[in-house]
Amino acid sequence: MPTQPLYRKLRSERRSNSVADPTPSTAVDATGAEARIPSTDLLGVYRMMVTSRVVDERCLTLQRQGRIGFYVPMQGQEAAQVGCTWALSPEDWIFPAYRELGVALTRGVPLKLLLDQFIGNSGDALKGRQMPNHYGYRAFRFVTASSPVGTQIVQAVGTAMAARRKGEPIVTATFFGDGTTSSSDFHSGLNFAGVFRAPTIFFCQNNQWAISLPREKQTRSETLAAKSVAYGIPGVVVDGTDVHAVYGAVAKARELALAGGGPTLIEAQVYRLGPHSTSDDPRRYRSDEELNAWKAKDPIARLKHELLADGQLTEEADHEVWESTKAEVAKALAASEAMAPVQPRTMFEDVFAHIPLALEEQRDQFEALSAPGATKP
Amino acid sequence: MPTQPLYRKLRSERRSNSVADPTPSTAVDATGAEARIPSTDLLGVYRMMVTSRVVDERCLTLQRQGRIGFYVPMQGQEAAQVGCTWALSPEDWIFPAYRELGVALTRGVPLKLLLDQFIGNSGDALKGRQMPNHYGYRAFRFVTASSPVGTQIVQAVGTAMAARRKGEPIVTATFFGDGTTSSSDFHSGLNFAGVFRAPTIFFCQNNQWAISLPREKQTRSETLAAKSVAYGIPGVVVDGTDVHAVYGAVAKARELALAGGGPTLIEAQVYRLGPHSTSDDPRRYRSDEELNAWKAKDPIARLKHELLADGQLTEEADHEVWESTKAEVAKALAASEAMAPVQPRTMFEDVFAHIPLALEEQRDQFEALSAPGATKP
Amino acid sequence: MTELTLVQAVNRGLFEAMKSDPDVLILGEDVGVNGGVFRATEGLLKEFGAERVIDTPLSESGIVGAAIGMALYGMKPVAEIQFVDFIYPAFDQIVSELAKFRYRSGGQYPCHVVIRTPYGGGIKGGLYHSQSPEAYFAHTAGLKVLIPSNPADAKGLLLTAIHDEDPVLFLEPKRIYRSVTGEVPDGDHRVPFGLASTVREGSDVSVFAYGAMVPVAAQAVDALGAEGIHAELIDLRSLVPLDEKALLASVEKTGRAVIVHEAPRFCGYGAELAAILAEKALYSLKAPVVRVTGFDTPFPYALEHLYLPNAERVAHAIRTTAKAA
Amino acid sequence: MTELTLVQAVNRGLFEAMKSDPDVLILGEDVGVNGGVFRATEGLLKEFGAERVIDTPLSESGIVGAAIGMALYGMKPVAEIQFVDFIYPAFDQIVSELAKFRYRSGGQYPCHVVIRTPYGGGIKGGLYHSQSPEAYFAHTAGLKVLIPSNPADAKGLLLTAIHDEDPVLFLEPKRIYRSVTGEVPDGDHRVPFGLASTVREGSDVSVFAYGAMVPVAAQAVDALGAEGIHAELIDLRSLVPLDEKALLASVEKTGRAVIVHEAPRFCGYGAELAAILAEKALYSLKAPVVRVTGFDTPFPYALEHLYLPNAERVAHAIRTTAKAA
Ligand SMILES: Cc1ncc(C[n+]2csc(CCOP(=O)(O)OP(=O)(O)O)c2C)c(N)n1
Ligand SMILES: Cc1ncc(C[n+]2csc(CCOP(=O)(O)OP(=O)(O)O)c2C)c(N)n1
Ligand SMILES: [Mg+2]
Ligand SMILES: [Mg+2]
Repeated sequence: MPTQPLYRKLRSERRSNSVADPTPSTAVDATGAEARIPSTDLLGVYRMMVTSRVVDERCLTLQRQGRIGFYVPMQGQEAAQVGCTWALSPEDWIFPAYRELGVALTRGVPLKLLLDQFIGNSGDALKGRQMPNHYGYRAFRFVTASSPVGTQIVQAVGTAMAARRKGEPIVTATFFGDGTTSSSDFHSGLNFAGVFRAPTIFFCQNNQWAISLPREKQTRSETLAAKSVAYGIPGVVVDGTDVHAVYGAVAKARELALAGGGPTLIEAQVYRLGPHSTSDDPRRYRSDEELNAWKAKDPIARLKHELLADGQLTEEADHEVWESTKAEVAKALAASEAMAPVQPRTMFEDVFAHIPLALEEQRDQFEALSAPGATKP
Repeated sequence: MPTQPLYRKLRSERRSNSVADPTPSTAVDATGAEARIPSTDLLGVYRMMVTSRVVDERCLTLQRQGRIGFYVPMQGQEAAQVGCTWALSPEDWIFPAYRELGVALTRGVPLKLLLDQFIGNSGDALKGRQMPNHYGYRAFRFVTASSPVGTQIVQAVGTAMAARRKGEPIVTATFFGDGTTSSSDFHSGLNFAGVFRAPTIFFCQNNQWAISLPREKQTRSETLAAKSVAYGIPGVVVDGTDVHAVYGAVAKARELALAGGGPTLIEAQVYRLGPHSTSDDPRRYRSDEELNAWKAKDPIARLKHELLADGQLTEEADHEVWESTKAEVAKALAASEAMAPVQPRTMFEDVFAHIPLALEEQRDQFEALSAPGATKP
Repeated sequence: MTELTLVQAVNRGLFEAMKSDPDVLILGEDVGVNGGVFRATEGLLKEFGAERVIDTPLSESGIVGAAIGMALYGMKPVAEIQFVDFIYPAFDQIVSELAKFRYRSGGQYPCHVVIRTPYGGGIKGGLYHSQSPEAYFAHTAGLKVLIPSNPADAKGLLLTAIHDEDPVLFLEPKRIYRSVTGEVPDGDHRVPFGLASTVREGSDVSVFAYGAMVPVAAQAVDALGAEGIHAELIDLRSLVPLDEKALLASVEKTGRAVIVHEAPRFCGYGAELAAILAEKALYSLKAPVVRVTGFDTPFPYALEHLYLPNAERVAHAIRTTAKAA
Repeated sequence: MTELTLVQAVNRGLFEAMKSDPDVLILGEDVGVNGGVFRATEGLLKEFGAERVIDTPLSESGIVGAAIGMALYGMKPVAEIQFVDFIYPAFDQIVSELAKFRYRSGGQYPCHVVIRTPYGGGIKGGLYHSQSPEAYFAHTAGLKVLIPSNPADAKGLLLTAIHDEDPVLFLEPKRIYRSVTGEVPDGDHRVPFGLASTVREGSDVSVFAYGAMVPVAAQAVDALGAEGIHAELIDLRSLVPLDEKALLASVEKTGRAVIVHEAPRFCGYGAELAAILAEKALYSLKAPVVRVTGFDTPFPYALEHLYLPNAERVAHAIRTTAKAA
């Protein structure tokens, strides 16, 4: 178990020879008792990280094989996602972006349900309406994602305000990337949260890239966490490959939020080891050296070594973790691929609570046309 | 002449008992030689501030009399506006909001031209298209304002990028209020400026209110200038009732920008002494005490006392400044009120460079209908 | 029944909803201490407190985004956008999120937000305090769009909107906020979605209007009575869902249609009405459909009285349509 | 002439414009190093450098706002929005600023920005990578709107747009980015605004389409030839300004009209076409106008093949229209 400080301290550096240079100093308070992942949880955390990796790799293959249409991998971000979600309560609401597989799994979303969404079959809670990765499950307090970046940030603040008004002692946690800090709703979300002291955790996974744009070209802010200064809220940088650091930061932010202390912006520094999505070729814009340097910091390997050193894990047991996970994934996949496709008729549902007359007319015409022979002269 | 430091220092204060509290420290560099308003300019500066006040008061009356339709006063912000514009070069582009009378006057926009806009007559450069205060004059590099707040901020950045590419040694200066720091385009504008090191001066007039919302409820940021940290650019707070402080800060920011050092965010702390607009009644939301405390810091009185002390002004000369200004305004107003109204036909111009066929048809129908007797049965 | 102005009716509607349901809350710029720049929320802060009447920072995407988050949690937020001209910073939240939440989640996340906002010209507001962008929202699947033209409907439609399950854009004709008064039922008065109202019965020409154009069209219709032209005036009030039955029934009767709105003509809401007629009432149409609308230009300031359809222009269109062979 | 795909034609158009005019520059997300997520800007960074091919932070209002500022200064920025589905954060800059700058300044500040962006379904993009929001922009006075359906028009319209004086929204049918190839004139090829193109001549029914619906409609039209129905297919390509003459002339000839687009029907662009016919060609119309469009729902993922108009649906509409009494 690590005893080193959980936070990476931020330095206050002068960046420019300017008239009146700000010295950003997103101070990090590492004093006080750190919340720690209970030792008995660690194997569970590890298994969840492994599961994320296995599903992720399997899905990349499925996409290449044409068995799912598209995929957004998250390799490299397992510690950040699992560590963060581990520190949340199941009652807390999650507002994800599209890369939060580890969050969903940790929250307890069954594998098959996720695969049903990737396939878009009749088992999909979303009725096949969205691209892979844009899932959401009301029962798991995991809000259905959309593609436009940043929109979920301010929504999470609204939910937090509502929950507080209703007296429910929960927080909302919202996930987004480094690029998304440039979006309009990052600004409105954090500002609203600051003003209304919303119990929201802003969990930014700085994976160094927004598709092809590197972090340095996204913003001249010294760190992303430093942007918290603009909203008068705490900002924290954590090593996102260190599951303990992530857990500690989130647990503390959660405690603060529940105590009425308002939101926290957490920047988890990670790396996207894979492509942005299956439509992307990262070799166009980044170097192998960079990739390899980060591969050496693989969060799963890091935790494995710790568990090995700690005696909680052996190489054989580790092998068993991977193999049993693969078997689970294979089983879920078989079940999912056996599902019927979504029914065409469902396309007209859920635009409104009740199908309006005009849309019923469109549906009926559509069904009449789909009847065998209907479009023959 | 004041010898006191031109900037008000920012304190780094802890605001909350949070996990990891940021200590915003928008450092202000008051070292080095301050640019100063040339002593021989000071009477000119004073006259410009007085002119702003006189026009402003006259327009409030005109609106009450129904001679103009609406008005947005700027009393209390004279030193900020005149001081800032005095430090700019006439070649610099100005992107105003709707409250920048002092900026326009200092830039040299003739009084009658402004009054023509307030009236919306045939002399109006905008052809009567916009509400009062939304003027703009290409010849004066003063971009035509719009009502949606913040939009001009990122446009100013684009123009600065273009000017730099064209090799013109100018800056762009954009004006906006405290409330506007919450807008989406404040965020995108400052972020773009930081990333591209645009030669732009962001001049925020923090007049303490956004209509009825006080500054403290607008954002939990310690100062508005501190928001610069989020973009890695310098941020400065100045006493906006002190024309020297404003001038010094702007001159320095301009120098920095021209030297390739990028943008600066300046927060000029002022007070809106009047209503938000002629549609507003500030007694609904703020106290007389607050108003009176700020009235005691009237920027015009402040400069007057300095000039009196300095021997550059006497009470008689001051009286003459006010009276001659009033006479000028009266003359311009008479000329403006004598102008013909805008021609109905002009309504169809300038949607596009050339009137498209369909719009010509609308215009022709409109004109046929306007002909005497055309709509009789 | 109480005699109220339109804006007072809005205020009473809000009051009624907040009183009867603790989950209803209001958020927006200047809605609290100031009571709204048009005083639509006057008195509500005092009555219901700052937790339910929330003055927000100056960010429309913040207002709508936060309202969405509240709605997901089960509240019934009523967001005010100060002028509809300032709704565009929230357009992404409205079009990408609010309108699509239920659909994209397979029905798991209904998202019931009401957005109230004053629209339209006639108050010398120029380009940015006069717009009528209803067509943008009517084209957006997943949103309901309401526009009252009188105090009773303002209250009745607003209460229906607040107690509905779907997102609603509620556009208030600010030009007649105070100029139009009328008897408004007390208590929980509701006017249903999808039901147009016949303002004048007639047999010669059908006139379709909504919002501030209803009184303008009524003036034209009344004037034409003297000329022996009996036009039927229908106030659509529920733009989405549209009362297509009323549209078609009237034109089947009259064979002639005039459509009136303030917004620019091209791709305006009137285009949809005309298109439905061309699709479903073609054989009834005895004369070309005529649209009386704002011009295809931004909204002007000094000339707004010429830009806006007035009774003369509407009357001219009705007369021409009535006489067309 | 060179055989190119549609996206290559866009690329060549950009290249041509940048080569001939140093004031043309490109900005957007991933347009530089990455060459655009669809490779539309491939090779341009290398050719013209990072000062003219600018990778921006992730902010659409930043992209369009900065482009406006550049245009005010006299540059000719071509802004890329990665998918039109992500244009909404820039909606305020487009609708309030870009479209109105010339007007609101009395003609002092023309604002010539071209916004290029892929639109439409058919690539399994679901709700947020499939939209066809052309009606929003067509309804916005002050914007021109172009949608090419083939490589030659893509280059020709794009060059016209870049060398114009007005703001232009240039929507690229990404579904046929690579599936459609064609001969494209080399050099400074221009296709004018406001000129529709007749894809198939015919006398029985007029079919109006644009973008990716043109090949779909052509397939339907061709199939119907065998049934003895000779439809005329018109590719509008310039949505604003619209070639109203071509619209009316064709319907005067055929007396029948079918309108095809991907966007939802209600208040879609097709409504305007139908409305113009109801206003100006009523006496020519022998059959109800028919619209074949996307449904009034968000765009679905798994079922997109059923959502999108296909040749069968179009053929069915043409057939019905041809036979209607
Ligand atoms: C508003 C908006 N603009 C553009 C896109 C296209 N896009 C999808 S992901 C992405 C990059 C996001 O980067 P980041 O926030 O760092 O998250 P990451 O993908 O690295 O997890 C972009 C530009 C989008 N989804 N939404
Ligand atoms: C996008 C947008 N939302 C709302 C408004 C309405 N409005 C006009 S001025 C204003 C307050 C602006 O406050 P601030 O930025 O502090 O400038 P000030 O008026 O104090 O100079 C508001 C809310 C607007 N013009 N634009
Ligand atoms: Mg990233
Ligand atoms: Mg202010």
